[in-house]
Amino acid sequence: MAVMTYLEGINSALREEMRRDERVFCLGEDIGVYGGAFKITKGLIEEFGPLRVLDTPLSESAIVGVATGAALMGMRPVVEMQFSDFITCAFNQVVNMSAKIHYRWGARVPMVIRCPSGGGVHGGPFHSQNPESWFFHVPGLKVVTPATAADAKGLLTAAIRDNNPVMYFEHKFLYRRIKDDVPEGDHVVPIGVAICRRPGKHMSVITYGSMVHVCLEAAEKLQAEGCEAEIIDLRSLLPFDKAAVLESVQRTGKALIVHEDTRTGGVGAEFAAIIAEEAFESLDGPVRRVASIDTPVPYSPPLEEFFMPSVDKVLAAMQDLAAY
Amino acid sequence: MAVMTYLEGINSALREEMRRDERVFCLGEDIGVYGGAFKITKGLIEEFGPLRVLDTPLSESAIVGVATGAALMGMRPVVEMQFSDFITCAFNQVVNMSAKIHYRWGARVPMVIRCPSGGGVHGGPFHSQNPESWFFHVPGLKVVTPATAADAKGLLTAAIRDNNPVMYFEHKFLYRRIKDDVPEGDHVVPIGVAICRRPGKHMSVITYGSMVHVCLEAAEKLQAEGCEAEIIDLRSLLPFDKAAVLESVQRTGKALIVHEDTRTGGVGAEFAAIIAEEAFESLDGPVRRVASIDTPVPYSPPLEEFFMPSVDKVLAAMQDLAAY
Amino acid sequence: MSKVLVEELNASVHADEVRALAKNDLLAMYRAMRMTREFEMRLVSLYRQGKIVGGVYTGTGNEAVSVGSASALGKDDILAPMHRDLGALFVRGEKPRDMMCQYLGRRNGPTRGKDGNMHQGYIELNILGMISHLGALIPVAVGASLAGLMNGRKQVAMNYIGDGGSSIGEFHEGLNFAAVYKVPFVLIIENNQFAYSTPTHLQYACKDLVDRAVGYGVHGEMVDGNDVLAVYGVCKRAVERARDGGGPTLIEAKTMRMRGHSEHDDQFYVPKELLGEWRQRDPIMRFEKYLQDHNLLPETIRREIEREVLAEIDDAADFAERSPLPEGPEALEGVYAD
Amino acid sequence: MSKVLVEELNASVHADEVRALAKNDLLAMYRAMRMTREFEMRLVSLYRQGKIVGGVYTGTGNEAVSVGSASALGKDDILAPMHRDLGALFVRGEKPRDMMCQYLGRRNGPTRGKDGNMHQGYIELNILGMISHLGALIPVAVGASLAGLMNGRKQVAMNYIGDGGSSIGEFHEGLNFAAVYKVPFVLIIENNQFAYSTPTHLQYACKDLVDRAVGYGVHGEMVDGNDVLAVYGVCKRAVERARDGGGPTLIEAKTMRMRGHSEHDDQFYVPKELLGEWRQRDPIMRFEKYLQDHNLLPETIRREIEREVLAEIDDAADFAERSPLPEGPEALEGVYAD
Ligand SMILES: Cc1ncc(C[n+]2csc(CCOP(=O)(O)OP(=O)(O)O)c2C)c(N)n1
Ligand SMILES: Cc1ncc(C[n+]2csc(CCOP(=O)(O)OP(=O)(O)O)c2C)c(N)n1
Ligand SMILES: [Mg+2]
Ligand SMILES: [Mg+2]
Repeated sequence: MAVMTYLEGINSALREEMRRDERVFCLGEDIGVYGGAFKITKGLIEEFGPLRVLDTPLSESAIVGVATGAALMGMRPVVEMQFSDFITCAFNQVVNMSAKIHYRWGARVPMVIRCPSGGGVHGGPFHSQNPESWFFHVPGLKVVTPATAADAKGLLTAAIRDNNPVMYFEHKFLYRRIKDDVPEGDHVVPIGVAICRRPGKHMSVITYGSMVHVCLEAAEKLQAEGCEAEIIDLRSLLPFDKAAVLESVQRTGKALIVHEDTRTGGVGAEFAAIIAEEAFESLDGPVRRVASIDTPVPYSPPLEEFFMPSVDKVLAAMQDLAAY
Repeated sequence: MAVMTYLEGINSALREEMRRDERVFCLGEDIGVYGGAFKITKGLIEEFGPLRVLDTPLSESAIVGVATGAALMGMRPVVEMQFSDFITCAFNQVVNMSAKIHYRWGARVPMVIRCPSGGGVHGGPFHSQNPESWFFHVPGLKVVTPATAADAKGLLTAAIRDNNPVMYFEHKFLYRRIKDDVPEGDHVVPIGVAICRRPGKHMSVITYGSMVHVCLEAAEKLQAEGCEAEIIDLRSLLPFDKAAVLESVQRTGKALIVHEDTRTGGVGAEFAAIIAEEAFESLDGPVRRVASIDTPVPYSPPLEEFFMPSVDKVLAAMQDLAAY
Repeated sequence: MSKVLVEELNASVHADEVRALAKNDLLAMYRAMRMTREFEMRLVSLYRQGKIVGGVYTGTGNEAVSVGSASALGKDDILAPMHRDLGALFVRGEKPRDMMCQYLGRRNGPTRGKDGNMHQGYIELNILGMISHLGALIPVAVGASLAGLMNGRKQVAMNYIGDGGSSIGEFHEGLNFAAVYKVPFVLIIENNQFAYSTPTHLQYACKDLVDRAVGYGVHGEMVDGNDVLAVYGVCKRAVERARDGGGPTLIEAKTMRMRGHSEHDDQFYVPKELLGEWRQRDPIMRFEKYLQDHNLLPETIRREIEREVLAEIDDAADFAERSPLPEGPEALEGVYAD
Repeated sequence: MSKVLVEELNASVHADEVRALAKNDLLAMYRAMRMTREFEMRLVSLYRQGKIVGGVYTGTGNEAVSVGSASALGKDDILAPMHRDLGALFVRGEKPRDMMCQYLGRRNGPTRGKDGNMHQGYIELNILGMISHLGALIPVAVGASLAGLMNGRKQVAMNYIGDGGSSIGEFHEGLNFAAVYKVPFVLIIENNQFAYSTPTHLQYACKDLVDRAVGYGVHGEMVDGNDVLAVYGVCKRAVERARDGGGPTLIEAKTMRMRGHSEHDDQFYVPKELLGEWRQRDPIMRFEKYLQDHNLLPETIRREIEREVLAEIDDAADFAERSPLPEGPEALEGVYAD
């Protein structure tokens, strides 16, 4: 075991996969000499050279398209979006090109798009978004959202080895703020498998990404009130671990879904819908959601704080649900 | 009252609004002399000339961006996407530029993007999509989905007069297949107000667009079994008429949501989630959804038929829910 | 057919690349052009009989571009054709049966009924499949050629775009990326005067689209797109330049779309005289005349080719009509690779 | 400041447009440049004190481009600035207090704390606000100028993009659209040699970015971006051409980004010598020297301007720090217009 930050977990997966498999290469803006806006790719160009760590022109559609073309020819590209917000510039390439090739003519498109996402860093409307729900709605893509350093590494390794386009949402707020044990050597976290971060019998909290930590903190506080919330970290959104979600909710009878992305049309709606359809008989209360409010991500700290879910907001929802 | 096709409803709204307000203009590919791929804008260039009916270069981002800029300067542009599938090429312009301007710096962006959408016409993966759910998740946009000729006209008129960017999803399958009475003169259907297309006491069916007709047909058949399904046509998705949905479900105790878009992460998930949260106490059965399967839209007729919701599939879900 | 007065081929037929072509190569090109034209005419009649799923977009009048260019590629090179480049697929060995099954939405087709038109790809043959969204294939083709640089195989990627598609952002992003990394890439603009109903003066304001080459720092060439040998020559040089590390070439081939945008379109917006002028320059008739004038196409051979082509098409149509449609539940298959 | 040996202004200072400038105009430009530089330096120190919300991207070294260009616009014209064009905002009358409130996320700022940096717009002043996504403002500015054509006001829109941003698809789509409809549009490429850490040879392979003009059929101009009068002259001609129906102009202004991409970036990747060379060409010092050499800027006036500028900035910083932050629930307001 090695203790790593979330950021180091990502870097370590990239480095090890590039060593293991020479078809793996990285491309993106400023990822070479500069090591990326967040220094995730630091040191890679020194080790692997400029034809495996490509500094690209500022053109997201080209970056994703080039990755797709290289993937079709047998390479295994890992794209870095400088911020996940810029994925909208490559939207067509992702949802209509990469995602649909295998279904249409059977070729494999093994590629990863790393998207530094999320708020809480006063980045304003264009450096804070959580765009996962758009891609969650696109058959042919996989979507993963690590919450720990170990998962950051293990899910990226799995994504690189996957033969499909994988959207990898790494949360910027976690980069240097969390540290945990990462198994040495080959560490793969399978895509599509959730993990219970905290057992509990009174309610199920379904969450992912940075909100895992917020929910854990809220659950600690709730415990003082004699109520045990179970925290399910989905880890993957597409495919997601439906069995784990249903099993937990069927056991606890109550479900709270928490995500940082905005509420209406967020992925939480789908989880709520599935619970309402498939665990209906077990429900002892309404399916609740805590999410960001339905606005762009505002810039000024008091606004952003109001916008985002917080420990207090999650705790209040937990208490409310517990009291139901 | 005049009987019109859905297509004529759209044309009539464009023509009347262009006559009424000289700030209204249309832009898009092949909408001038050719009258648009579906002939929606037929006759407009003859009446209003080439500076109010602009044939644009093949560049969706430019088209939407130009419309946004013109809207900022006080014009009221109506964009035609040749197919809604191509909106992905302008995705960034829509979700990050048009949608967020008012929130950020207070300027109005009165514009409409008409998106001919939907399947059932053997158009294959790129001429059949229903992209509404992506936009449903974008605060700052409005999203409307007319199901009748009268609504096609009334919602387009409302959209043109709205001071916000409105995504107008017109269903290709309905263009020439349906005809109904459209009130003469100024006909406005307010955005955000649902309509009950068929009253019923045994279950609520929440739907929109072309699926309204499929649900009505299924409800007819269900009636023969002594069961009355209420059909709520949402008409607008963002904002949507939450009160109407909840009122109906609270009365019937059962909810079925039907849309043509694919299931996972479709807008139906949000409606199901809201029902599960806010009408929980009234529910006498699980919230069910009928939607397309989670794949790209396949081309060959048997595949597309399997893919899409149909009267039979909706009827089966109704029966299932009725029996619950 | 040869009743019409046909313009001479004004190809630089004495260019080295063209002189190096053997008689068989020339006849293969002729055959591919005939196959393309006749196959598409069959599609048109099947369309009228309601047998085609979806629309039919022919490349009638543009056969010299797709056949001449694809003939300049090596087997290991990458072909990324667009919607009027059926000829390029035939050059690469596309089977009429497969193609017909594709248009008829059959399970036997290359997309198993999942997609239509020219949307298939064959990764084993280094053929990339387009999507409808014009321009989207450009960066993908660039990426494929980048892979060729990385793996040392120096595979040249050849991709196409229309006068209309050239306005899309990915034209710019893709070509710029290719230029910066000097990948072995050839982009052919098939300037056939219209994009659906849109004439070129509503599409761009530069004189020629090849004027864009300098802005990317890539080699630019203009060519008579109705002269298959001229197209071949220009493309051959571009492919060689690309393989030798000389970077991308942008080629503008001027031609004319002789039928509607798709078969539902009677192209009322195209001046009749314009079509008349271009008919004189029909690429197949011109090439045929050239071959005949040079005693390369005796009438017996011409007839034999014609017979073979038509027989293959009959067979293909027959085969496709007898082939099963997919079963509904097959729609669920293949969303993800293992 | 004037210790450094400063290059001469090599502007075509004898161009008619420049000769037509009154002394006051020149001093206003000087003042705007000084204001820009000093204001940004204050931002840098506030950033270091942790008082800025988010990052700080200065236009240090690029002041001649934004001030010279915006000075060429009429009041009714449209300005669409990018992230290093604070100078252009000052030319248009931006108040330091507003700008400071913006950077400090205050309710008094033009976006009421909703957005940061240079992301505000003022529709009453015909100023369009950028979004972070580079290039996205280009078609929007084109659309604004199209409106100017439609409503007969012939408002010229001036927009900016970096060497990096020029690679984005919307550069192509927007400029092409502008060219086809001959809208009154001026696009200025601020080529400051780097896009974040990316040098120009990894951004484009053409010789100069202005080489792209011909591919759109628009007028192209290259200018010394550190010579405010040269920038002014070229822009003035472009604005007049646009207003007279001559269509868009693409201007490449060569300059240098003198600080890091943003204040967290020490630009270790920029060769020190390169910065040294460009420091000799500092646009403010050059202009100052020019004004002094021509007896247009007596030391008293220079001091007065400096004092005024610094006082305004002090006042602005003070005002902003005393201004209230928004209250949380204000986040809910303004998503939709009435
Ligand atoms: C991004 C995008 N927008 C719109 C369309 C609809 N469309 C299909 S073909 C076409 C015209 C294409 O013209 P051109 O590129 O010149 O090719 P041609 O058909 O003339 O060969 C249009 C507008 C599309 N396929 N893709
Ligand atoms: C579409 C897009 N991709 C990436 C970024 C991140 N980014 C912000 S500024 C920048 C560099 C811009 O360089 P340039 O256009 O040359 O302008 P400069 O900052 O040098 O003035 C990058 C990559 C962005 N803002 N937009
Ligand atoms: Mg064309
Ligand atoms: Mg730059």
